[in-house]
Parts: sequence; C-alpha cells; structure tokens
Amino acid sequence: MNNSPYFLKPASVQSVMLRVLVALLPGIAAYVWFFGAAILLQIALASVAALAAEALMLALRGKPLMLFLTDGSALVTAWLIALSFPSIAPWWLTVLGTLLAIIVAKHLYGGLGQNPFNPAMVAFALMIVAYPQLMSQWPAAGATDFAGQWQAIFGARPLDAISMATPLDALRTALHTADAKASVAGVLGSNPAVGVVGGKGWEWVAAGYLAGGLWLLQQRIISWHMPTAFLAALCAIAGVFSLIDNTQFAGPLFHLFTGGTMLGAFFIVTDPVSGTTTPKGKLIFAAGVAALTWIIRTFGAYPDGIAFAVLLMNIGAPLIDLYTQPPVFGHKDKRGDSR
Amino acid sequence: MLAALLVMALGAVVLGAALGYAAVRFRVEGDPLVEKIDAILPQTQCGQCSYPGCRPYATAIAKGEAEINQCPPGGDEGIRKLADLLGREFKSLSAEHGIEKPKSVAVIDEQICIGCTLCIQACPVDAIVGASKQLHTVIARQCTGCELCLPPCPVDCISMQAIRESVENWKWKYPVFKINPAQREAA
Amino acid sequence: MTALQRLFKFNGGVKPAYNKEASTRLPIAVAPTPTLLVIPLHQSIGGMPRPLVKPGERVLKGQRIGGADGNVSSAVHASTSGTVIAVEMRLMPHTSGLSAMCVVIEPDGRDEWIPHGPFDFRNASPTQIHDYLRDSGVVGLGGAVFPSYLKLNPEKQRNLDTLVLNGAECEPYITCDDVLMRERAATILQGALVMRDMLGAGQVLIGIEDNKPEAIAAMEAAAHAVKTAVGESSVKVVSVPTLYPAGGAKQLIRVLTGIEVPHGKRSTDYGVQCFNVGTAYAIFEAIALGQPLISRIVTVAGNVGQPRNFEVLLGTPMRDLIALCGPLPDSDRVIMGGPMMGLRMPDDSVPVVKAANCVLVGSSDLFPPPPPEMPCIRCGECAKACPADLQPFELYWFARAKIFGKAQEYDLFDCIECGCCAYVCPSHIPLVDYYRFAKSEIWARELAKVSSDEARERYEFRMLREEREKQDHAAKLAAKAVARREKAAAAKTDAAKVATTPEQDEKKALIAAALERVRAQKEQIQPENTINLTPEQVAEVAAIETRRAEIREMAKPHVWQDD
Amino acid sequence: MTSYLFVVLGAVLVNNVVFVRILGLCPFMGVSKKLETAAGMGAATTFVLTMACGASYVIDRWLLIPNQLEYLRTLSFIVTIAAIVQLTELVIQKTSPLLHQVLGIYLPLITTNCAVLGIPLLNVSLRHNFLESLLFGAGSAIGFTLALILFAGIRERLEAADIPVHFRGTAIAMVTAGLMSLAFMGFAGLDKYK
Repeated sequence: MNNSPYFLKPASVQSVMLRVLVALLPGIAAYVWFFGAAILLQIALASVAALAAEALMLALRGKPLMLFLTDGSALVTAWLIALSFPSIAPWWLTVLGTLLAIIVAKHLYGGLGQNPFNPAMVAFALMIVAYPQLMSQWPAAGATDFAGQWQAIFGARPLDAISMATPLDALRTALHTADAKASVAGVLGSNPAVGVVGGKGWEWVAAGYLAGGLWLLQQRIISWHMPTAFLAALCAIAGVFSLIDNTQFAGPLFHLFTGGTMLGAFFIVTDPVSGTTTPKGKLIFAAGVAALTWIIRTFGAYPDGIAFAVLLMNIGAPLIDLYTQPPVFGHKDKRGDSR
Repeated sequence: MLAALLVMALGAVVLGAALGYAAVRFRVEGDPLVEKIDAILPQTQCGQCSYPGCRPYATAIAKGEAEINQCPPGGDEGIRKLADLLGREFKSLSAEHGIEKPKSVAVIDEQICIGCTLCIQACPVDAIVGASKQLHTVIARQCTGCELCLPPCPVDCISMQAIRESVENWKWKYPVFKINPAQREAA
Repeated sequence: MTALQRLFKFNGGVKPAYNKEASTRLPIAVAPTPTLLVIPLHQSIGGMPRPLVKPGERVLKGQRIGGADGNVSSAVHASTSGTVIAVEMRLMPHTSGLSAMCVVIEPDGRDEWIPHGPFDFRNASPTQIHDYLRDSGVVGLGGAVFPSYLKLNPEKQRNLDTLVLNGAECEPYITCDDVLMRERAATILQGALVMRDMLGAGQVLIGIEDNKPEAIAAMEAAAHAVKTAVGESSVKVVSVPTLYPAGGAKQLIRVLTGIEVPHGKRSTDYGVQCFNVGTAYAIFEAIALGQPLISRIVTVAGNVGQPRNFEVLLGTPMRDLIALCGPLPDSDRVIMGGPMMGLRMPDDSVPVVKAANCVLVGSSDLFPPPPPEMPCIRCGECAKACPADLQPFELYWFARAKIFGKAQEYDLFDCIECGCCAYVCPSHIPLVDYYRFAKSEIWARELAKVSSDEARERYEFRMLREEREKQDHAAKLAAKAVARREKAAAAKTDAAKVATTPEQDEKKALIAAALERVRAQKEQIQPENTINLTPEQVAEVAAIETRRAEIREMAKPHVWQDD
Repeated sequence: MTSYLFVVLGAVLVNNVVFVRILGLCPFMGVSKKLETAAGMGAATTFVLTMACGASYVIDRWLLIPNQLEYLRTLSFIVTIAAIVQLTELVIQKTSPLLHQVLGIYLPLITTNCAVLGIPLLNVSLRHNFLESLLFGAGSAIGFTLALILFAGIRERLEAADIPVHFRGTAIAMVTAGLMSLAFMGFAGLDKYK
C-alpha cells in the first residue's frame, strides 16, 4: 500500500498529450484548407508507424504495452514529424523517419521522459541530411488535388509538377548563389509562393499553430518562457540585421511566419523532456534555438534551421540546467551558479 | 640522409633534455591517492581482500596491483565509489574474496568462554575486552564484524549476529517501480 | 488587529480539498480511559528515555515513567494512575511495523494525580527551567515532537524579535488546533505569554489560515481581553491565506515575517521562534498547573460516521478512539497525521502518542490506490508546487537511479516531505517515497562512515601499539644480550665496578630510540602534497573542506522545528 | 582579421574535430563520463594541441622544408607530440594528482589522439601560416573540449536513465555521439558563406 500523500490531483500524462494533439488541430485544419488532404494521409502514416514501433519496442523491453501505448506520447511525436515533413513526401520517408525517431531517439534511451534529443527533430534532421531533395519539395498553395498528392506520396508521379520551393528556400538559394544583385525584396517580390507576411497559405497554418499554442498556454501545459523567448529572440535578431541591411536579411515578420517557426515555438521547443526545465534555463534554451535557427536559415546549407537548432540546444540542455538551478528556499542570497 | 639523421638526432637531444629537466623539476613523492581510497574502504580490517588491512589494500589499489572488487564488506556500493574515484569500469564483487553479508557483530557466549585472550589478540580494532582467565566481551558499537575472532577461539564460543532492524535504524524502502522490475537489480 | 500585518508569500504550494468541516461540528470530547494504556518511551526527537518503573509497580497520574536520556530527549509520564504490568517491546505507531520499548499500564480507574503545583519560572534559573520542562515532557505538538525545552532555553536566545504561534494547520482533515483555538483560546494565549517571557521576545504573531474564521475570532477575542485586562499589546492574530503547506514552520515564518530560514539553520539565528498552538497550551499546563504532557487533542476523521476531536490520554489505542466515531465497514487503513504527510500505521492497535495530531481512517474509496506510475516527463509541475524551491524531478531522477551524491547536490535535504510534488505529478510518481528512501540511505551511509572512521583510528592505533611492543620487546632482548655479554666480559677480565649500571642506560637509550622512531613515523604520515602549496591551492583545499563540512551538516538527521 | 575568426569558428563549430572530422574518438568516448574529468582532459588536450601546432610549424618550416626532409614530417611530428604529452603529464602529476589519476591511461593517450597529429598535418596541407596554425590548433582543441563537455553533460544524465540493458554504457554513448554529430551537421555551409 502506498505512503503519503494519499490522494492525488487528477492529472495524467495522457491528458497532457491529448491536449497537445488538440492544440495542433487548428494548424492542421489550415494545412488541409490550403494544401489539400495529403497532410492527413501523412499524419495517419506517421501515427501507424509510431504506434507500431512503440508497441514493438515496448514488447522487446518487457514493458506494460497498453499502459504506455495509450499515453499519447508516440502520437505527439508522429504528428510533429508529419507536420514538419513535406506533406507530399513519399510515404516511406515519413515512415522511415518515424521509425527512427521512436526506436533510436526514444526507446534506445529508455523511452518516454528519458530521451536527450527531440525525437521528431532527430527524424527531420536525419531525413534532410539523407534525402535533401525529397525533404525540400513542398506543395504549392492551392494545389489541393488529392489524387495528385496520393500519387506523389505513393510514388507514381514526379513531384515537381505539384511542388515548389518554400520562400525560405527560395530566399536562401538566391542569396547564396553569389548573385550580387539579389536582394530580399527582389527575391520575395517575384516569388508566387509568398503571401502577406510569410509563405502563401503557410502564414495561415502558422496562425493556426499560434492559436493552438496560445490555448496550450492558457491550459498551463506549456509555460510562457519558451515560446516568448524563442519568438522574441528571433524577432530581435532578424530585426537588428534587417535594419543593418534589408537587402541581405529578411525582416522579423517574415521569419515569424515562414518555415516551422510557430510549430517550433509552441510544440517543439517546448518539449520538456529534451529541453531545459529551470525558468532561466528555458529562456536561454529558447533564445539559443532562435539564434541558431536564424544563423542556419541565413548562412547555412539547409532551408530551415529549427530542427538542427533544437538538436544543438538539446546537446547543451543538461549543462544549461545545471548552471541555472534556481536558488533553494532560504539560500536565495548565496546560491546561483555555485555548482 | 645525413641531414635526416642529424635532424632527428637534434630533435632527440633537445626533447630529451627538456623531458629530463621536467622529470627532475616536477618530481612527485608520496601518493595522496591512497588516503582517498582508504576513505572509501569500510575499515572492517577483515583481510578478505587478501591484504592485511584496509590501508594495505588501498595502497595496492593505488599502485595498480589489486583489483577494486576484492572488498566484500564494501559491497557493490564500495566498488562503485572506487570505480568513480579511479575512473575505472565497475566490476561486480570477485567471488573468491567472499560475498556481501548483512552487517553483523560478534557476540561471545559467556557460558562457554574460557578466557584464553586469543580473540582479543585477533581483533584488529581492539573491540574485545577482557583479561586472561576472565570473561571476554565484545564492545558491539566498535565491532566491525570482520569475523577475525572466530577462527582463534578454541571453544567456538563466538558467533556473528546480524544487526537487528529497529525503529531507529529502519530505512525507507525503494519505492516499487512498477514499470520495470528488472531495473531495480541493475541499478 | 489583523489588518495591519504585511504578509509575504512562499513559492509553490497546493490547494487540496480540505474536508475540515465535518470534525469541527462537535466540541472537543474527552475520550474515556481505555482498559490498557501502552505508552511508548520514545515519543520525541532525540534519545530514547530510560524506563523509570518496573512491572508490578503502582504509578500515579502524571508520574514520570521515562527519564530523558542525553542532551536531546524528553520525559514520558503515566497518563493515569494504575499498575505497570509490563515494560516490553510493543508495536509502535510507525510505518515500519517494528516494535520498541513501551510501558504498559493497567488503569485502576481512580485517576489519582501525583502531587503537583505551579512552577515559578520567573524566579528560576535557566537550568532549572530547562530541567523542569524536560521532565514535564512538553514537545512540539504540531507533529515534529521536538523537545520544547531546547527551544525555550533563554541563555541561547539573543535579540529574539518575534515569537510565532503556528495555528495555520494546513493539512486536510486535521482540526485539532482549530477546535483548541476556538474553545481554549485564553489558555493558549497565556501559554504564549509564558513562552514570550521566557524568550524575551518582542512580539507574538499568531498565524491562522483564513479558512478558520471561528478560530481567528476566538483568538482575537482572547488577545483583546488580555489587552484590556493587563495592557498587553504585543500579541497579534494574523489571518494567512489558505495554501498547503502554510503550516510548515519555515513557510509560516516566511509568510509572517518575510524571513527564509535555510535548512540546517535555527530560526532563532534570524530572530524568530515558532511553536504550535497546542504546544503553547501544553506549556501553560506544565508551568501554571504543573501538569506534565499526558494528553493531547486528536482529530479522528476520514472514513468514520461522525468525525470529531477528542482529548486523549497518551497511550490510548487508536482502535478505541476510532470506535467512538463509528468506523465504516470498508475502512482499510489507519493514518497518523493528515493525508499529505501522515504515516500509515501497521494496524489500528497502536497507541496515540505525542505526535498524533490526527487519526485518519482511510478506505480505498476515500484514498484510492494511485494509478500506475508512469515515467517522469519533466513537465515541471512539481517544481512549480515545491514550497522549498527545489527541482523535485531532478531529485527523483537521481534518487531512482540511487545516485545519492547527485541527489544531495540538488539539495535533497532541504526537502520537507510535504507531498506537494507527488500530489500534482501527472505521472503519479510516489516522489516523496523516493526522497525518503534516498534520505534514509544517505543517513545510513553517514553513520557507516562515522563508524568506519572510528574503526580506522582504532586499527591504526593498534598497529602503532603492536609496533611499539615489538620494538620494546626487541630492545629488551638486545639489552639482555648486551648485559649477558658484559657480565661474561666482566667475569672474564674481573674488572668490576663500573660506576653506573650500563644496563639501565642502555635500556633507556633503546626506549628513547624506539619513541623517537615512533615519533618520526607519525610525522611521515603527513602526505607530501600538503606542503609547498601555492596560496591558490591552499584556498582550494580549504574550499573543499568547507564544502565537505557543509555536506556533513546537510546529511545530519533532519530536525523539524515545526511546533 | 576576419579570416582568422573564420579559422577559429570553422575549427570549433563547422568542422568540429570530433563531430565532423571524426578524430579523437578514443578520449571522446573514454573521458566523458564526468564533467570535471572531461573539462580536465579538454584543457590538457587544448594545451598539447596548441603547443603541438606551434612546434610542428616551426619544425616543418625551419627544419624539414629547408633540408628537403618533408618525408620525415609524420615521424618528427609524432616525436614532438609525444614529448609535449610527456611534459604535460609531468606537470599535471605535480600540480593536480587527482586529475592525473582520473585521466589515468588517457593522458599518455593524447599521444595517440589522432586529432593531435591530424590537426598539425592539416595545418600543413591547408598552408596555414604560424598564427593560423596556432589558432587552428587552439580552435580545434576548443571544439574538442566543447564536444567533450557537452557529451559529459548528457552522459551524466544518461547514467540515471532506464536504457535497455544491451545499450548501456558505450553503445548508447556511440548512438548519442552520432546524434550530436547529426546536430552539428546543421552548421554545414556556415564557413563558406560568400
């Protein structure tokens, strides 16, 4: 029989995970509206693959199957993978990424709660390193023809017909090709994929994520530290550099509403397992992700930097936590970084 | 060819001289490590490690002559600490040196004791009091449970008794970890 | 009187369902004397008292049956008159289910007091007060049972600004302090004034959670009465926000004064001393009436028909108390204390002791078994709830893997085991159990370390002694050999009469040489690396030593000053 | 001036000696169990590597090239490094016996740390001047130290994780190193920007 405390607050891992999934729905709805139902197919693929991999690993490790399978954590990983991968990527890309995420990044480290790296971002980074072409084929806004997308996913039809580069990718390619005349305004102005502030259609998906994220904040599933620090730091860095030279550096609004910024801010950076946990550490961690994201987007070789930025900060998370321990009751004056 | 030889010879001389100087300048005497190892050992002085006491064993470990898994009273916990201190891999207790037993103390059966003082001479920590032809008794608080007094006793009047659990020394148990019972053994 | 006090906040805390109303509907009842009293000798923090009575002896009510032993220990008394029928090991009110020495008394029904009278503490020396309170067995009645005489020692108190009276009583179900304040406010206040005079404190702050308006009103009325009667205006009744664990001594001191008393420090170092209201009541009885602590108010609540507070003789079996309240058939456990921190009892036969503020009857409906433990997802809820500002999930992470050193680095010993973290944990991890486990392992290790250090010293001394004996022996042999040779030589040459006996000189020289060798050996034990150090290294060594001292300090058994 | 900055940044992050060049894995795996030892090993390697880069440049430039003895490069570099390591070991043994004991067999191992030989050789093939050689050596060593310390931070936490039995210890450390390497691939292209 258990010891004190003898009664617990009604809360469970499952309800936390479920609410995260619910918070993703507005973004997914916008995704379907602008880019077709392919994303639902990808989510289904990733979910099935994740649950299968989870069940396999749990069975191999001799853990109670139903208890852990129903905790929802595998589904969260699966959905994040589906949402961060191009929705018209071939089916095996999503499935392979999901399997690697669940098996290598999660269960080899002991499963839920013990993985030092964000599994979804491990999947993204592995796949973009291995298949850079396939990972850069994004659907064009308005291309909602499901039959064509089905064919793209299951391999019958060449991708190019329905895909185009994202604004981030286009901008990076243009500025990197040492074309002296290329400027942010020039590249973005002529690009049909660009909408009001970010990618056409993508900005609405981002708004959906933002809405879901705000709901998560209101539900106290995530704390304000990470999203705020992430978005503020990204704004600040992008703002300063675009002030310095707005032909070479895109402005803050562009950075906020393109790529995976909003998904990252509320659903990826906020992962408590692989991130930091102290209040100060959370601020440092999220600001670090923002800085690295901006650096990789601007100077690096990959179109979006969030995955790498998150993984890089994951590496430093234990140390950040170690050196930002909040002072303990009664030790407020002398503690700080004394460890 | 000659140039090559000269260059290498020159290098050898210069580096040799530098090293030779350093060896003299930075000579180290004594071994503070022994103290640190000795502090980890349980000080039962039982000799199960095949050394005459804890300190000799510590010296042997520091010199690299002994393995770290030869101390049964220290148990796995002690080996882990040694492994941590020395940056070596953890090894489980070597079977030839004994097994980890619950901590116990020696008790002399006063009906049988003949007062021969042999156990007094054997006790490494002077925890047995008595005199020739007089009853001996063990100071339980200072007994390390090394069992060295058992063999010399001619009448086998000494027995080891495990320390009983009381409200004072009772320990909270490891919470039952329902997810993975195998981990408890491993951890 | 309550309005002007500025309040502070502590971080964390939770708001569980309080369930306090049911047991406050009826006034305090006096529980009947049971057929058999089992009085454990060890009822306070510190050393086990010595038994002062033998089986067969007749004892009077209030007679000392256990004498304080050691510097920290408190006396135990017979709760009523009767015959001692045994001094033996009996089941203790402790989760371990182990037994300890108890005095078993069969009451004779006459309830005959031992002669007693008031104690004039104003004209007594500090030592007399110390001994009197120790022998009257008053300990903190908030649950920590720390001997009160150690906290009322006027010699040690300097510049004590504030005496805090703890009436917060934050644990769900428990109402013993609440009803005591409602019904006996004047007595509590008298006790508080006695303590204030002993300590020479400036003001008295009585902190009561704002979910006990009747108790606040009663205490205010009493404070007002004192003010009008004797012009005593140093007493303030302060209503504090209801938030578990506001009744923890450190949390209440923080709320009332803004001072945070760190772990391992005494609150008196910060000019504050804190007592439970029940302790104040007991102090009054001990000083003004001369009655030692033989009874206390106990809440009986939980899975019973009519929860209520009783004035209970110490040693009364919990079963008898529960029977008075109409236990419900599905009851499956008895808890001493509240649902957040209470200890599960091995069965319902264990006696009420000084620590028992509440006898909580549980059932699987009332306190359902926790859902299966899930892995920690580091969500940080526990850190938000922790009133000691710890990182409970880190403590858990290392305690689970038995990496105790790391757990200690994360200030395991600042944990007050309030249960907030486990209460909010979405993974239903029994966090406090992990901390209790880690703490008791670390204490055991510290004890083992002390005894191994002692063994090392004794072993080294023995080695030294054996070496000395060997050398002495060798010296003796050598001296004898020399003497023999000389005797032979003397006999041979017939040249006698050497002024002094060379034998003695030789022996002395040999002994001196042996001593010298021993001394030299001792000196050599100094490790070489402690000489010729740079100032930085010396500083580093000193820093390491202080850190070690701190760790030793931290690892000392944790003493609550919660009363 | 910026070119020197790029040499250092490139060596620390973009072409991190451990994660990208995959050099010096033995000490990386061996001495990363605890934060303090990792920092000590990193410091020792930084010292040795910087010294080795300076010394090897001098030897290469003033001894080997004038005498057309380039074929002795590897040999003479190894000798130089071995001597510097020996020197470092003596100094550490005197100044910090515990660090010496903890680093144990890994200290002489710096001799065979391929990073310590590889970086001076890279210096030659990249035609670095003396200052660049020193900076490249120091930068690489800082990258090595960074990798070591970050890795140690993760390993200290992994020590308490419920890792499947067959993956405990070195196995999971290798997986982790691989994933860290993956993360560092995010820096790709940074040193080639315009």
